[in-house]
Amino acid sequence: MAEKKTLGGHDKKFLMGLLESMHRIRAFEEKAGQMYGLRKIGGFCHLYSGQEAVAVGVVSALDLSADYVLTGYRDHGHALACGMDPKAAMAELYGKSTGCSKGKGGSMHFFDAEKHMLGGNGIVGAQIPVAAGVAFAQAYRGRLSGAGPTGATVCFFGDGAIHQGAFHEAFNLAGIWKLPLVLVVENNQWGMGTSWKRVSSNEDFSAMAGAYAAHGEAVDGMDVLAVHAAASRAVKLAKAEGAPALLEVRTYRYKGHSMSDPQKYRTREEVEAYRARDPILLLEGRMEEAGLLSEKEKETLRAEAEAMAEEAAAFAEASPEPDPSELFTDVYADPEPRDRAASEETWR
Amino acid sequence: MAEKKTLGGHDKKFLMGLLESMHRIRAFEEKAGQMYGLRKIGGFCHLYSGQEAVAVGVVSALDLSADYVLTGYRDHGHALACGMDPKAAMAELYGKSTGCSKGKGGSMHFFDAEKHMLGGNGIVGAQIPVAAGVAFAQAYRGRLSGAGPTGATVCFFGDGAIHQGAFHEAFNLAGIWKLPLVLVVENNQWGMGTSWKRVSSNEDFSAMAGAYAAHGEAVDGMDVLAVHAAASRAVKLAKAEGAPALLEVRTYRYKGHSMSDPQKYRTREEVEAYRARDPILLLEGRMEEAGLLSEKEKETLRAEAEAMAEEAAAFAEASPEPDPSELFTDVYADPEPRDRAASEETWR
Amino acid sequence: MAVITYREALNRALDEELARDDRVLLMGEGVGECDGAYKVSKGVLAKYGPNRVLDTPITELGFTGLGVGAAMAGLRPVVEWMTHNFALLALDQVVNEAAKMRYMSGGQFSVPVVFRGPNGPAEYLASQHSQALESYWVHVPGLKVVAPATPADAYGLLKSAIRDDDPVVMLEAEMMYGLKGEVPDGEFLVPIGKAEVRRPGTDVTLVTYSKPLWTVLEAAEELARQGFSAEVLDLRTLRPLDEEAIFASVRKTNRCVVVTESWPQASVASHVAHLVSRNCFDRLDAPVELVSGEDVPMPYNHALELAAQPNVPKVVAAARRVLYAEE
Amino acid sequence: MAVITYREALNRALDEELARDDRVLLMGEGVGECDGAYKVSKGVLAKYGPNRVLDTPITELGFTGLGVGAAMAGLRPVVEWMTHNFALLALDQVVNEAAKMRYMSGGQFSVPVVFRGPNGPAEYLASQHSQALESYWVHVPGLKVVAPATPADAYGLLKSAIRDDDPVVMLEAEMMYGLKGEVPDGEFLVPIGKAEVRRPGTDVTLVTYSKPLWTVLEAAEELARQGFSAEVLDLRTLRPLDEEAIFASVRKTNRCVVVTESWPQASVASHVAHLVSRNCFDRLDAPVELVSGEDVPMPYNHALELAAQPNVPKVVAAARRVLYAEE
Ligand SMILES: Cc1ncc(C[n+]2csc(CCOP(=O)(O)OP(=O)(O)O)c2C)c(N)n1
Ligand SMILES: Cc1ncc(C[n+]2csc(CCOP(=O)(O)OP(=O)(O)O)c2C)c(N)n1
Ligand SMILES: [Mg+2]
Ligand SMILES: [Mg+2]
Repeated sequence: MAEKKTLGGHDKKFLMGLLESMHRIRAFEEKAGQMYGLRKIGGFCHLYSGQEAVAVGVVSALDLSADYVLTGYRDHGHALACGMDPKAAMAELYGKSTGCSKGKGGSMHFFDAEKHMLGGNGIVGAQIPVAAGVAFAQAYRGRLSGAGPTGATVCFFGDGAIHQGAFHEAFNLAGIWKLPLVLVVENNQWGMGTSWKRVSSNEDFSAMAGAYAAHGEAVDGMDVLAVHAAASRAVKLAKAEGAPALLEVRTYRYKGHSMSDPQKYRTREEVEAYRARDPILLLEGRMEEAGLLSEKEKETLRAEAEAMAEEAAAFAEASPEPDPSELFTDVYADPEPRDRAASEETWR
Repeated sequence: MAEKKTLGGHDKKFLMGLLESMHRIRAFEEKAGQMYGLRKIGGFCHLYSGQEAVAVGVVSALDLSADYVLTGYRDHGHALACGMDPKAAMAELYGKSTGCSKGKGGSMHFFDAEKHMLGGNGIVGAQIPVAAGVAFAQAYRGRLSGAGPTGATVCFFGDGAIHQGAFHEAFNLAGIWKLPLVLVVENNQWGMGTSWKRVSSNEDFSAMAGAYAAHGEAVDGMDVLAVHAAASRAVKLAKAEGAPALLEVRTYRYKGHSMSDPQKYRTREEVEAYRARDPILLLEGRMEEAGLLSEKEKETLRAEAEAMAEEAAAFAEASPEPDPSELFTDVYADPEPRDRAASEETWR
Repeated sequence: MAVITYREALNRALDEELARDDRVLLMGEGVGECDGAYKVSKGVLAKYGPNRVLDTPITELGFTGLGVGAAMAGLRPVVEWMTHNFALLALDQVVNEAAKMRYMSGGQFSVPVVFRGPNGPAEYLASQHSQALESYWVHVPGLKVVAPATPADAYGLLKSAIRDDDPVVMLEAEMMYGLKGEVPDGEFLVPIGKAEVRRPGTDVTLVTYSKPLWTVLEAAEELARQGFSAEVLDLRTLRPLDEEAIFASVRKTNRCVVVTESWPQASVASHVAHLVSRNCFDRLDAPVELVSGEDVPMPYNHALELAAQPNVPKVVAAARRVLYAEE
Repeated sequence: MAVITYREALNRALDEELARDDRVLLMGEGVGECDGAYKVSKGVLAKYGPNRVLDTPITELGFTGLGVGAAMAGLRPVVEWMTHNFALLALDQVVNEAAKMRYMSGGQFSVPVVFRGPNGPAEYLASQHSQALESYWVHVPGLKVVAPATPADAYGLLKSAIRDDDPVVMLEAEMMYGLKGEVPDGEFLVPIGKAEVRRPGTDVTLVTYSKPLWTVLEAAEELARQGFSAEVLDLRTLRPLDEEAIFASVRKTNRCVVVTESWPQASVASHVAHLVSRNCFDRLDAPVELVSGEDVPMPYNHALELAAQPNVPKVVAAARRVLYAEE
């Protein structure tokens, strides 16, 4: 039997999976940006382009039959990495009834219960205590059964979120209760137009784990294999010891903060420097070098991703608007008449 | 000229000042507890007995013509250490109009603008951002004039408060803006009936300074001279470099959390062990050893403190209740009629 | 039928629900080893262990959010806030996460969590510890809000809240924990959304909820002595409001006073007053009066503190005003 | 008299106050290097430097509390919240520190701070970014609350707020920043606590504030076309309320509709409705109607989002109802 070619211990199938996932995110975001320009999509739309290796690297370390993912408003990449149907994702951006959140959530509130993608949160840092709660449920069930945590929960957030009290309170709770929580700070170096350095007393985020006597690690976020490796370590620790961990993943976003950002705060050179270390190109290059990727395969992946995005947009376009009655559904579990029904009655 | 006797580099006058201040706090709290038992005082009443060396040691490192102090609800000791008139303090506990807050604040809300004692806060941890703001004003004025911070601000809080987001957010702000803020966590080892260890991921609080690249130091809080020394270092740093610092002062409270606490969570032995290292006895012993305190002086200090407390209670007792109209004053700066005045008019 | 305290009634409900369903758990400051600041959770740690009864650090935002996440993942946490005053720190998690999760996920996620603790003034606690904050919760679609005034309702509403698939905020009161009342022996639920007539009457409707019920019942006694028959309606649930019960009573008495401990402006009480004015317009013989906490921070001094709250004379005077029986 | 935008009016007020008084400073997320998320602080960093114009981390509780402390120590901070939605994280500092400081210190400390930022729905922002939260501020004694609807008021009320010795919360709106209007050239203040009749009328009073003013003015036009003369009252300040102005108008028209973007329950709007019902009882020819944001979290889909908000047809319909001109 011929020895299988590998890269960093990973076989071709796994590597192709990472590449495909990153391509799909990139293509989806390109299409979303384009459709935003055509006014098919409105509001805030925070694209993930440039950060693909983070979501894909981390999620590749998970078993989503048991593990969970939560994130902030820059959530398209995480949702797709978790396996959300791109059609449902794009339809959500269009506000259509076929969207992953029925058109009620929009760009910032992607949810997929089946894929264990638990949102999609617009308040900077607010997802962190919620994620600790999901990890709590995993630890709780594990303690009830005596079998240890039922899985791990990963929480993504930005460099702007790490100073929020929510992060610190949740991290401490995860520490004392031994929750299988992996905190991933995607340090893309800007919180809107503010450089992370100007708002951080300490530029070493991974050191913040020390305040909670937890595992902390800094990772190159353009290198999907490095992210995968660090995430695997953290997830293993979480599941085995119920110990929280903090990964600082240094990354970069190519696009503006949201679609309306003129990006005056940074130079074209800064962006170009990171594009030169593009996570997709980086992995492609290393795979080619290792003889694991042909030119044809490369082109096919790219073309398939683009076709997927195209198809998603077509699906979104063709999908129906929500029924007007949807305004009043999903507020409460019981589809009872609304509170104000009585007072709405004619008073005469 | 005969060489002056000293202790740890301090002369007798300074040391007698520390001792006197600790005695006054102890005597005041004893009296307050007694009057609470007689139902002259109601509500929460958090006594400071046992922790005297913290307030006195820290405040002795300040220049209260320029520096400020803020604290939580266990504030009697800090207020007295800052020089608040014990009569006004006791009258406040009685809810009398002569109280430091006109009887409107009570035990948890001692304020003294003149003595630079800025409260007295009931929400655990909430004073920390406020204190950062006071330090901000000092830094701001210093930058306007170019002469450096106009002073330093000390913020006291408990071991229960350090996990609040408020602490973390304020510490980071103080770091990035170089605020002369000295954070003093009085680790008396219990937050109500919960041991600090059960709710802390990391038992080394001073290490939390590392998360903000700031100076952190652990101090023996029963040793007033050690507290003074550590506080002096931190205050100097704050004034010279506008750098925040965190002091973890290990101390102990002798009484229950508040007057209604049955203290089932700790043993008599634990309390006795700390009483054996009583901060007053400790300083007295060392001064006697150094020939700086006579038996007579010792007795006089104690007696004077008790007389002061007695006098404070008599003053409080004799003071008038607030006028009923006080219910509606001090809500706004302008003593205009209240908002609801118009709607209160007879409608017929 | 046992006569037990409000505290015991809550304790019994908690105990039974913890026993019934292992998805139910309790967390909060000192709820375990110390039985809770007001001893509501007495004995449950010993019975259910530290996995299901958890002492939290003093981080209201953090553990409230943790409760939301645990509920999304299928548990049914009861989160005790030592008091509602401290819940202001956690407001974002309740308003932006718990209340909106179902809606913004297009119905995919439920948040069956209960947030509970004492609300409103106790004694001598001054401004930061004496706030009646129900209006903040009632304002928000996606939340349910209950405010039981009797031990039986405390028991039955807590059980309903725990079993409800939506986030429920429960308002208790420090001064009510020792209040005694009859509680039926067998298990029962009090439905969320149903008000209760506590005293039937014909001349004026006094609408209230939570602790002030007892003041209002005394005022009704006094009014009876003065020759007026007051109907006392206890809302019990503040969201959803039992509007039909309110309007039915006022359509009978033609006069209404709403009594609350909270501040008046933008309050659930002034909202109820508005609803009555709007929906019983042709039936009202006098404007709806509000007796609220005074529009000031709570002072420490006890005489002032009492003056800041609704009391029997204030309620009687308001009732007499709407009865045109002043002087 | 120049015609400038709401944004420019705020910018001018900020600039003038920063120039006038070196105790005044501005802090918030991106207010310096990025001119603020909505460009309200354009150019002030360059003019006043980083000591007086500060970019904060995203820690609303922390920097809001810092503003309170700085004000206690004698400065006059203007704290920009990127939006009011995020201010929920800071609520404790506003309610428990800023609003109560004077009272609980027995009058020793003032907190002359201004908290400001956009409030209410913009477009396509969904539930967590589209809340009109004024009722939370109005509920609290010790705070003042202003909600200017025109560039001139934005200018004059911001200046008054900065000079006020009490904490003032100011509500702007993302959709109003580009709104143009006449602003007198010389310096002027708009007093806190005074409402303004925006359109005189005789048949019905439409009470509103902030952005919905423009919807209401359109509705008044439409009503005029239908033969009804509507008086439009812009509250401008929500606390203290200009009750006399409200009652004077309703005593003239005998009918009233209150219009708000916020949720209805426990809202400032239902409070105003209650006050009108109570104080104009004998003068009202119809019950007071409320047109509010629907009682649901805000959906993302644009059609649903618009349906959740007050609009001209809803206001006209409500006015016609109180005019008994339905059908
Ligand atoms: C509590 C809160 N404050 C402010 C905002 C507005 N806001 C949205 S994104 C953002 C920047 C966040 O930066 P970062 O955490 O680095 O994430 P990134 O956008 O870089 O992914 C801000 C300030 C918000 N949504 N929530
Ligand atoms: C935000 C908040 N949560 C809860 C409380 C109730 N509470 C008052 S004191 C206290 C314990 C605080 O312990 P610690 O910080 O150690 O201070 P100590 O009492 O030991 O001085 C608690 C939980 C409060 N006042 N504020
Ligand atoms: Mg970032
Ligand atoms: Mg303590």
